[in-house]
Amino acid sequence: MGTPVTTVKTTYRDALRDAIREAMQRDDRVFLMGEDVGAYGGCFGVSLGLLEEFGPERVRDTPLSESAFVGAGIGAALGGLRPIVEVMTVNFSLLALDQIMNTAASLQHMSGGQYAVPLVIRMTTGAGRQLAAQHSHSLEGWYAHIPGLRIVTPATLEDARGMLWTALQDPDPVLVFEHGSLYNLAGELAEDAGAVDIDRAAVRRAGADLTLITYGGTLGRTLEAADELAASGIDAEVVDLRTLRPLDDATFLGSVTRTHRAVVVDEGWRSGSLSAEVTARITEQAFYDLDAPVERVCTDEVPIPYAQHLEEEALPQVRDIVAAARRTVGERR
Amino acid sequence: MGTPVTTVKTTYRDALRDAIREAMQRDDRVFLMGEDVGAYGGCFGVSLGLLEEFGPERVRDTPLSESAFVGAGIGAALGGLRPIVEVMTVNFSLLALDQIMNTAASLQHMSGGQYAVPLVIRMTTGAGRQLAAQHSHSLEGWYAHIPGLRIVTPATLEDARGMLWTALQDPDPVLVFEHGSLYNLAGELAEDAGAVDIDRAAVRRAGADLTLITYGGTLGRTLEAADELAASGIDAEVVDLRTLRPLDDATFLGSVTRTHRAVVVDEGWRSGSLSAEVTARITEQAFYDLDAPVERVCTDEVPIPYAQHLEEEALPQVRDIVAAARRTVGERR
Amino acid sequence: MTTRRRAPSAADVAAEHQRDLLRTMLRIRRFEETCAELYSATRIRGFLHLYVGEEAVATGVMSTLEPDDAVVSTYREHGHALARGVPMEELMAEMFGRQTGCSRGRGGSMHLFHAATRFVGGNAIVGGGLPLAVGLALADHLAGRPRVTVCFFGEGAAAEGEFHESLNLAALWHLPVLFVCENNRYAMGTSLAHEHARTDLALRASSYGMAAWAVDGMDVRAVEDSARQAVEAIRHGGGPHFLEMRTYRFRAHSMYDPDRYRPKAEVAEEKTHDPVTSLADRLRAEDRLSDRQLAAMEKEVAAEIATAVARAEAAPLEPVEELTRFVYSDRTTVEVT
Amino acid sequence: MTTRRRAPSAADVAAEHQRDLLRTMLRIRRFEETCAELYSATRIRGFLHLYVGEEAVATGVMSTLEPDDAVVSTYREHGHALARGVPMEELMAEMFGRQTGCSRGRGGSMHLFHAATRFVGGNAIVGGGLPLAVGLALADHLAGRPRVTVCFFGEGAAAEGEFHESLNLAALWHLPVLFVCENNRYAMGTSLAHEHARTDLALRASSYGMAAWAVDGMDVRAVEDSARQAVEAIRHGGGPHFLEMRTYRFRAHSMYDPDRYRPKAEVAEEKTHDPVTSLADRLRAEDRLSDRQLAAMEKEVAAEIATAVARAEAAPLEPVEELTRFVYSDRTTVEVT
Ligand SMILES: Cc1ncc(C[n+]2csc(CCOP(=O)(O)OP(=O)(O)O)c2C)c(N)n1
Ligand SMILES: Cc1ncc(C[n+]2csc(CCOP(=O)(O)OP(=O)(O)O)c2C)c(N)n1
Ligand SMILES: [Mg+2]
Ligand SMILES: [Mg+2]
Repeated sequence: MGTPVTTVKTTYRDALRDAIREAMQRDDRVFLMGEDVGAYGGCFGVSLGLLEEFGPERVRDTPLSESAFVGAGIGAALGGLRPIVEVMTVNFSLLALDQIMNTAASLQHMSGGQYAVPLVIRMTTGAGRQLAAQHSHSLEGWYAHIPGLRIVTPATLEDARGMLWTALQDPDPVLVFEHGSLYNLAGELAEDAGAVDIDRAAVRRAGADLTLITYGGTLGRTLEAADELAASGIDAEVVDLRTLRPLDDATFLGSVTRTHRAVVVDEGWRSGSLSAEVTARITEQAFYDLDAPVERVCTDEVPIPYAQHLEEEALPQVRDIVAAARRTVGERR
Repeated sequence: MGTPVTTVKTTYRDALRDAIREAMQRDDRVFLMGEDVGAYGGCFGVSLGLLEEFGPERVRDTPLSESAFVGAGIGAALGGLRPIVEVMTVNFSLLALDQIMNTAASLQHMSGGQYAVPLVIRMTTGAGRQLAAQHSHSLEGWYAHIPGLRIVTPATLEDARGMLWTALQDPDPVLVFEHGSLYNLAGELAEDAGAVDIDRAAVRRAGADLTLITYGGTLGRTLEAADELAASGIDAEVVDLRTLRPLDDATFLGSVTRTHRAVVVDEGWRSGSLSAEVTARITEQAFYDLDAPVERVCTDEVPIPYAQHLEEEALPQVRDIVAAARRTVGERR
Repeated sequence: MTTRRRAPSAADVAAEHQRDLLRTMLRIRRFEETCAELYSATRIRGFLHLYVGEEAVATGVMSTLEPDDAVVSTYREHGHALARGVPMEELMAEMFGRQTGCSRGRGGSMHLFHAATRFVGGNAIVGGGLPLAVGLALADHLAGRPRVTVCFFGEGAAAEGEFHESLNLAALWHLPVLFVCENNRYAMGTSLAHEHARTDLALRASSYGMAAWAVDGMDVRAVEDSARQAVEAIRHGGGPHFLEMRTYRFRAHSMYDPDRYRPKAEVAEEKTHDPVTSLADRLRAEDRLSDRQLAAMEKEVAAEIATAVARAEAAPLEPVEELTRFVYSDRTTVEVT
Repeated sequence: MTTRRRAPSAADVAAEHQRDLLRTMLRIRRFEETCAELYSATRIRGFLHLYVGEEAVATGVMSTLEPDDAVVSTYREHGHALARGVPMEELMAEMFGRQTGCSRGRGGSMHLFHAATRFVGGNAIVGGGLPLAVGLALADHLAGRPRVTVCFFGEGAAAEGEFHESLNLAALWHLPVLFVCENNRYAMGTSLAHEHARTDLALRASSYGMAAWAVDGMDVRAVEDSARQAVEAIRHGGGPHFLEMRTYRFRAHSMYDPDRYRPKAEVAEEKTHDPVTSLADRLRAEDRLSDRQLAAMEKEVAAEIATAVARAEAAPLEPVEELTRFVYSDRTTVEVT
């Protein structure tokens, strides 16, 4: 297999930072803008040290004005720059949603192709840290409804390190959703890790008996569930969607066509979550290959509560995934 | 069949106005607030004359400040009133989405049951009038993702006349989506028409061969398609969802269990639209009753263009519904 | 071809410039009158917001800009587009929803775009253009380019949160933006006094620490003078400026609007300050415009419009197969480099 | 029980009131110090934003309110809740995520609610409470009730669009709201000068046409005087008022914050203006507080906290079966009437 890859120990947070730093070194047009990206170092420490390295013009602290600084990111992109706009968490992005949907996503089409918007917006998403109802939404699947956007959800160190550069090369707006529970994810990463594609889903574990389809914050738990299933003789394939819009149907449909069974794991609220779209596509395109109904493991439809036991109950857990998988496999007719 | 019902000629617009007027007459706590609801008479004429009738305190013109006046509606509801807040069109509601999701929808749960929000928000939705990308969204299905909200979509004169009062009795926030193409819908309405339930879907046409599931702006075209299908011997049942959240599964599942075939018609952009959720629920709960994959007829995933032929191409048309229905019925195995 | 002829005098140049201003205003006025007719004939559809009465603002401001300055506009932007130099044919074709329209038929009246003149559109979200303008100016600032971005919006927009956020950001970062508030005293049917607790909008803007003043927006010369002063200051590092243009729309808000909320007498009185006829009258009084010249101008404009309409009528539609083109840029996958 | 005893003198009442203010501030201070410890011990989780250093603001303002006035707060609201009279036990239980917590464990530190004292929460969207306060005041206005709604927020929030929209609306409609801006000079790590083009926030508020002034927010007496004046004016139809409370937070933004962005000397200097110790010192100097009284007060507060913690520890958790309760009100269907 050629020369062994040299790896380094890193974390998801550091990988994100390395990606931003590299982008700013390689391309003068790239700059970072958002609340507390500078002096504070980023609300989750992602941009720590970058202000010192690149100065306040390229690492711009903004006032609390989500609509204006996201809109300014769009304008700066139109002006020839390559902004990385950080919105602290997806909950606050609602304040900028008008700019995102009505301008960033629509501008190119509405202008007959004259104004593409090469903008990257990063935000934290997800629950699991007892931050309660206004800091715990998982809306990345919901954002995937909007034509004109590309939505990516790095769930591994490789993707944390590699998706940003590719997103910056994209002529269209890309939203990068970083799950809050992943920042401390530690592991080995190839020393020369670099850009990765942002088009295709990835099979994170091969298996023959059923397909578990997930993305972002629930990839880890889904892989755990697959291990647990393996222990009882059920061989699950795990697909990481990676890009939620446009969805790479081929990868998950290919898998389901082989396994004939699927469980979709999604931290979004069940009704109208991305899992519904994935289920619908499987039903439409692989109906006659299915040996059992597609199951969904999602978050309960409730504003995320603070208390640990309630939050845990609300979110998809390994046991829920295992149970759904067993139901699916059990139903052989 | 008792005494014959006396009917009057009316329009969807007038029925909405009658409903607002009646609510304001019956309950002092009810007031109407929004941009141009007063002196202008409502951007689509719904509230014409109400300012003269009820005065500027109860028919309140607001500045262009969607976030503040929607939030003020929430506050007024907490203060014991029963506000009807009008947001001109769903596109502008994005500016108030923070208040809607992070406050109105979450407050009761977040406060452990202390603060319910008896608020009604009305807005125009939908395309079909060449208003282009920023005035033509169909986001009611997307809103249906949010726990804590009730979403209703009056598609008939009865519902235009009757849903408001019931929504005002609801202790929780209700969003009423009025499809822009319906305002001029004319017809006969019972003279004593009044409140209607906002819980259940309705079978608008009985049929045995397949189920067409829709709501809001596409109900008319779906019924037309059913007529066309009938002409060629295909007997379609038409279900009007009426309330998009919480979804009344029982009605459409009951129908599909009888017809074994379903087509979902939804003016939302296909990916992540409500049609995906409906399809997923059918797959989950009626998988073994299905004789063919569920089909979806949705809007193309594109910001709605101005030019008539392009807009028409983007939206679900009678011919698209008929074609999908034929495909579904054709596939008998 | 260089033929020897008398160099034009400064007075000639000035007079010619004044006639150019008049010509621009006339082009806007007649273009929109034609659009209104075409709308009644259902050749133009959707929402149509006319600028009639406000022509002096666009005309005076655009006259002070350089080609690589940028313009961010609203849904009431025919006048802005024409004054900025977007070809009338492309505008009319857009109103007709044709492939040859400046937005390839996808935008219509509210979404006119023209990259060649840096006309960054037509935005139908009230206040939505302000952050965009701030961003365009930020790009110029970061790239060290001496450009100005002009942002038009109505007095109603000044109540939106985006107004506050954008003015603060522009002032905080000292960005080269000219905010042009077209105060026509109504936001649809809501009058200024129902929109703002304090109705002095220049004062509001100056509270962010930017130079701001009110201008008689019915007088194209006053508009031009103020705009020139502001644009020059901005271009030389003076930071954002704000001009409150006091103006009035002679027509209803849109073609849907029965215009019930304004006293007829008010409208009639305002029409006596017509920016087009007043300039024409002044130029005549100053001996810089003859009746013959005016008639020729009218004829020229009428011809331009007739051609634009004829070409628009004849122009092809975008094939429906192209519907989803431009939702994303043409790319299969972005190269991993 | 009515026993005959010497009626207290005005001076006694005043002294007692001053000691009450001190007691309230002490309760807040010690409560939060305990929370910080419990956080380190992972008994409390999530985000925890301490109010240490800012106690005079909540204490002085709440002291001027009536029971049926309403309070809208932020995520930094332990002090507001305690000063408003939310029982400490319910607050501590909420921090522990217990069923007996004031939000039944669903809210945590950032979402304290208490209908009995009209404490309308804990809002963790910066600026999100302002429209709500406007609406509560609108309800009072329409119902003709002489109530006041107080809305707390930070100086960072004043950059949000909702600030602008809400102040304009309140002023335009002359609503009974008291806006209390807690200017602690930082929004997380971003200093005032990086947030606002013009940093005089009272001036900004007065530009909406409401009475507005700055107050020494480290001095509870100054806070109370200003708040009383404003609240009385509002209650008697004076329309919205705005108080800029100049204050400082002694601790980091939240327990996650390493506090890298403030000079150590600045923090040290500000700590010399501790609102709790300065009031205690003044009361001692004025002979209104003895060492014995202060010690008793500390003891009493410590006991209250110890009880609150013990009860919280012992309190039941909400059963997981109740997870989705309160997403909607209890109803099967709304009656069609
Ligand atoms: C965010 C938003 N809210 C509401 C509307 C509907 N609307 C369109 S124009 C308009 C009035 C705007 O008034 P102003 O800013 O003064 O501009 P004018 O039309 O007078 O030129 C309104 C309310 C909109 N387009 N966008
Ligand atoms: C809309 C929104 N944006 C960002 C945040 C993250 N955030 C929480 S507190 C805070 C600083 C707020 O500063 P300020 O208003 O001055 O209040 P302080 O924390 O100083 O009391 C930020 C940026 C948020 N909660 N809400
Ligand atoms: Mg106006
Ligand atoms: Mg602060």
